[in-house]
Amino acid sequence: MTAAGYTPSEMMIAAAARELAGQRVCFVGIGLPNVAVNLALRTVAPELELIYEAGAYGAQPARLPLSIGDPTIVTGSLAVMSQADLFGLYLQRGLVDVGFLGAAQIDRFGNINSTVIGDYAAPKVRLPGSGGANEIALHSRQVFVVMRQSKRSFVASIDFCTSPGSSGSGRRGPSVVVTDLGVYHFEADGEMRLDTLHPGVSLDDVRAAIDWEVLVSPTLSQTPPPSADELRLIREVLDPDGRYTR
Amino acid sequence: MTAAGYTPSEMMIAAAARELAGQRVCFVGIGLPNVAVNLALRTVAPELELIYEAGAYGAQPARLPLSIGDPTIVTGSLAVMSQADLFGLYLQRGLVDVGFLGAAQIDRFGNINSTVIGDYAAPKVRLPGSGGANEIALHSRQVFVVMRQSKRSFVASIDFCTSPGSSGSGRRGPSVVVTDLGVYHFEADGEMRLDTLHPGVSLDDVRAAIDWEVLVSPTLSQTPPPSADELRLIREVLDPDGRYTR
Amino acid sequence: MRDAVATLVRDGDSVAIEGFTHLICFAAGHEIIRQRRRDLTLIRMTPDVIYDQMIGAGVARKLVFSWLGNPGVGSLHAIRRVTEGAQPTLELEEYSHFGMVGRYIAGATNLPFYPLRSYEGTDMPAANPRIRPLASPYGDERVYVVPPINPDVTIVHAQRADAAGNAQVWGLVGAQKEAAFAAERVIVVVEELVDESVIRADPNRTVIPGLIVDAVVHEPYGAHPSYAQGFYDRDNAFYVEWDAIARDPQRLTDWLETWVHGSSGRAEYMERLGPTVRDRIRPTGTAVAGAIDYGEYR
Amino acid sequence: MRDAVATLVRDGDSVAIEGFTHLICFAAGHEIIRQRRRDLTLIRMTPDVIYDQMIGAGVARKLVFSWLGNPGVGSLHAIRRVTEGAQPTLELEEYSHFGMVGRYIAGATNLPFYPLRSYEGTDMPAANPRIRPLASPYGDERVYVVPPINPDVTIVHAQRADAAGNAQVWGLVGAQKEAAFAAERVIVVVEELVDESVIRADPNRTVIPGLIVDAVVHEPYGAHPSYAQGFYDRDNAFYVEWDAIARDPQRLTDWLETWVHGSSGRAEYMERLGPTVRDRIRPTGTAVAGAIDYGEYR
Repeated sequence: MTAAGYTPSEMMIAAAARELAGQRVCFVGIGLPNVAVNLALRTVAPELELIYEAGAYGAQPARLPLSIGDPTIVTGSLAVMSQADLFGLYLQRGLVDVGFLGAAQIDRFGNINSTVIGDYAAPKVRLPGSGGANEIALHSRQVFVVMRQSKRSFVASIDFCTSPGSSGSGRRGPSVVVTDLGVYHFEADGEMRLDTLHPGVSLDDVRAAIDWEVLVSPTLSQTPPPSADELRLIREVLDPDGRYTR
Repeated sequence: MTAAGYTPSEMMIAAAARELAGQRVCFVGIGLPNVAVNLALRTVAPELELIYEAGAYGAQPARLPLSIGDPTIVTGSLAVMSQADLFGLYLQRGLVDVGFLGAAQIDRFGNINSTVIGDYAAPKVRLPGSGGANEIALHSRQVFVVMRQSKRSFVASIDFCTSPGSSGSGRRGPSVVVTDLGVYHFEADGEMRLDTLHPGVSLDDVRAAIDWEVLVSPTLSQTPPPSADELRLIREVLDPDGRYTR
Repeated sequence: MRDAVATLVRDGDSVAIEGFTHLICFAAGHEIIRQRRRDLTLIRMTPDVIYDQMIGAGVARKLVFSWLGNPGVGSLHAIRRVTEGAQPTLELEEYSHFGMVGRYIAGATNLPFYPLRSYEGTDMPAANPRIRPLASPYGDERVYVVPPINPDVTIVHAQRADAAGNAQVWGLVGAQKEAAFAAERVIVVVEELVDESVIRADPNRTVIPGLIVDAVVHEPYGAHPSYAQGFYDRDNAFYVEWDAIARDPQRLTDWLETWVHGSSGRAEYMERLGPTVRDRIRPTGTAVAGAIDYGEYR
Repeated sequence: MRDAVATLVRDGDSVAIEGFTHLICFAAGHEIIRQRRRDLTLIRMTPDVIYDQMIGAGVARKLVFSWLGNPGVGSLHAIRRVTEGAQPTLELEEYSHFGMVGRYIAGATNLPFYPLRSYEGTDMPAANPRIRPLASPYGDERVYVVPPINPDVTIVHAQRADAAGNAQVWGLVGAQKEAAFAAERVIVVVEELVDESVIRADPNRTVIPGLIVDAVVHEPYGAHPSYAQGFYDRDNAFYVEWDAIARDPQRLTDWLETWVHGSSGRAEYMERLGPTVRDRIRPTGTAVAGAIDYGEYR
């Protein structure tokens, strides 16, 4: 908890949840995105339909799921599907409006690395790899990225492209990046643009945590802090143990 | 019923059932093949495993199924599968040892027509078409053909090739053809060869019902007539109403 | 049903009423006839009696299919009349069963083609130029491919669904899932409209998620004369009777007048069929699946 | 389990223990370690802790996978040790999730390739030359394709099966069906060995037919520390604990000595874990699926 009365993670979750206003079908994994999506369901997007990447639709978890395949997302869900159906019939078919991604590295065009740090054949760090991230990036109508930012993660050039951004290819790439410092969207030409700074964060803080000359919105403003209602839902309902948000 | 004490259909069924000795997995539709396969199960091939083309494995029908999708093949079966799985995982995967086909026309190399009589674009008779016959012919280890024969069905040149025979292509084609007149197998070069004549049938009868110069086995013999046990099973257990066998 | 068809099925649409021998939604087909839709492209693996009726009624200009017969009985005579002879008036586009399944899969998963090991050595690709050969980029194998099909409307019958269209099916499942996901619009017709809690109690049985469903219609006996596993049997006598009706264009027209145009909908149709038919298609008993436990995880 | 692994898993084999977070057969993985198999190619979408244990034990020379992490916890440290730095000793072959699924589907349906709309615009095809572009024969679209995978052995865990291996699963079904049909040999491990009549009472639940199964092993709790829907919960505490064990090669070796080599099998392993663990993974209650009726048709 900071002096502000909430953590950077709580700010990230509240900001990510607000971006879901007006969206319908969301593809969601466990962790921060799961909390953000469930917050949106209870605030700005009550009609949101959730597809868990482990293969369940319409889940009503009785507890906060601990891992992607927690049995609580199955019991009481509307449908369970195989991985073949999940990726083929739902994701590749284009039924998903919003997919969430994390990233070890991201560049100014939203290209994402979650595979290796260093050389692919002899890596410095072997990361988990794509999983479904490649397909989530290519097939969701919009991709939301939620990650902490630093000069090591917001880099001029990523070591490996796991999920494509928008650069020069006509592809969409991510549409929103929410970090612990601010919220970014993308220009028509695909470049990431800082739109709001979280309360207490300066532009210099951002520049110190980004490895390229950041494009700043001419109407740069402050992210509204988490409301009392948002904080209550996060703390009392969605993550009472503070697993993802402390 | 003929003077012989059994019908030509009963002879066909008994002869087809005997050919199943030693086989394991059989892909079966409704009608004559269903009766033949169930006769084999009770006589020469007790270990036979049945896959019904409507999508059921290990069926134990409580009555003789009336159509390919009779609900009695589902209740009490071991597994139900989609058409995608049936054709992909079972048939194309190569799990099926024997598939049965009927035919409107067959040629001396086992090429089969079940699509049209006459020109495809303006047919004299529009037949049902392939259904699964194309895949059954291509993917079963052995194909059994059961059909009545005449100069109009055993033809020198078929009007349309729905299911491939063995001619000149290295493909297998059918391995057995059982008709109301006799039993045929195939030479190494793929030509159909008459091996046995049913009791009471002469070689002239066959020649009058076949539109090419038939190849006759040098050891041509008589098909053993249906045994008392075979007839009892057909008449009392498998087709008590005589739907397929009278 | 009237509203669903009025809103979601338009003249000129491509329409798939799927269900492999099981759960064929005759009620929807009749409503399409009743509302006198025209120029439809009808899609089905096995056109069955329902498409013989619809084509006999003149709703279609084209048929996409893989097996054209009256199962266990013989021919579909109304369709034969418009496809035989020198001047067929119904356009046909023909595949094998797996070819049709592959088209649905490609449509349902947004693939530009689906590969199959069918067709080699036959006349089917020559008869349908949409069936094309494709070399594997691994080694020297060649397969055939079929293009995606995306019906404007897919109509499926299910044993039960909730109000949002989350539909559960048991017994033969055919290609309904693939046909529904491939479609632009989906109508689900059910024997029982159930509370969402019934669906949630057994999510592995859900074949079609409400997510893709545009209308849910509660229409008991909507699959007669085909069947609904556990609810009623196939009315084989009607399939046999249809053979004689469809052979005679006048009898066919009279049948449509009486049983389709002359009937307000499925309830009246079943009322007129009366207790004799309902008795003959009643299952002889029950065969209840054993309970399983999903477990509560709090 | 001892006999099944002794007979069906050989040095140098490719082995897939599938199960997406659910029903991961740790018991089979441990038996493979116990019998000191070598030079295996291990195949799994999510290698998970079981493959970290197996690779830490030295059974494998290669890993085919799509997501290499300890779900909800972090890294798989034993695998990282042999894949990072200048001289990795474990060969990796890497796909996305759908790429792995596509490989299983191609293997399971005997296709020479499976098409996907994945990979465009990324470095994944450059890193794995088995991922290849392919032009659609319809129009100018391009997709990527992956080759079939046919494991020598696939091992799946299920809630129940009969003696012939007809296996029923509920809850998440992952890619077990495809992985099993793709394999040359299949081992099914179950929580409950049931009479054939239990399977026949609900044929729509059967995911794997006995037809393709070579051995059935009755091994309650065989999926711990993963879970079996309705039987026990995921043992998350162990997944967290494994992070610390696997970081330290000596601790990992000690763990394997104690819990794998020092244990005769799953029964002894569960006995040693004791009531504390069994209590913590017990579901908090039941959630029984409603009955359905298949109908009797005589």
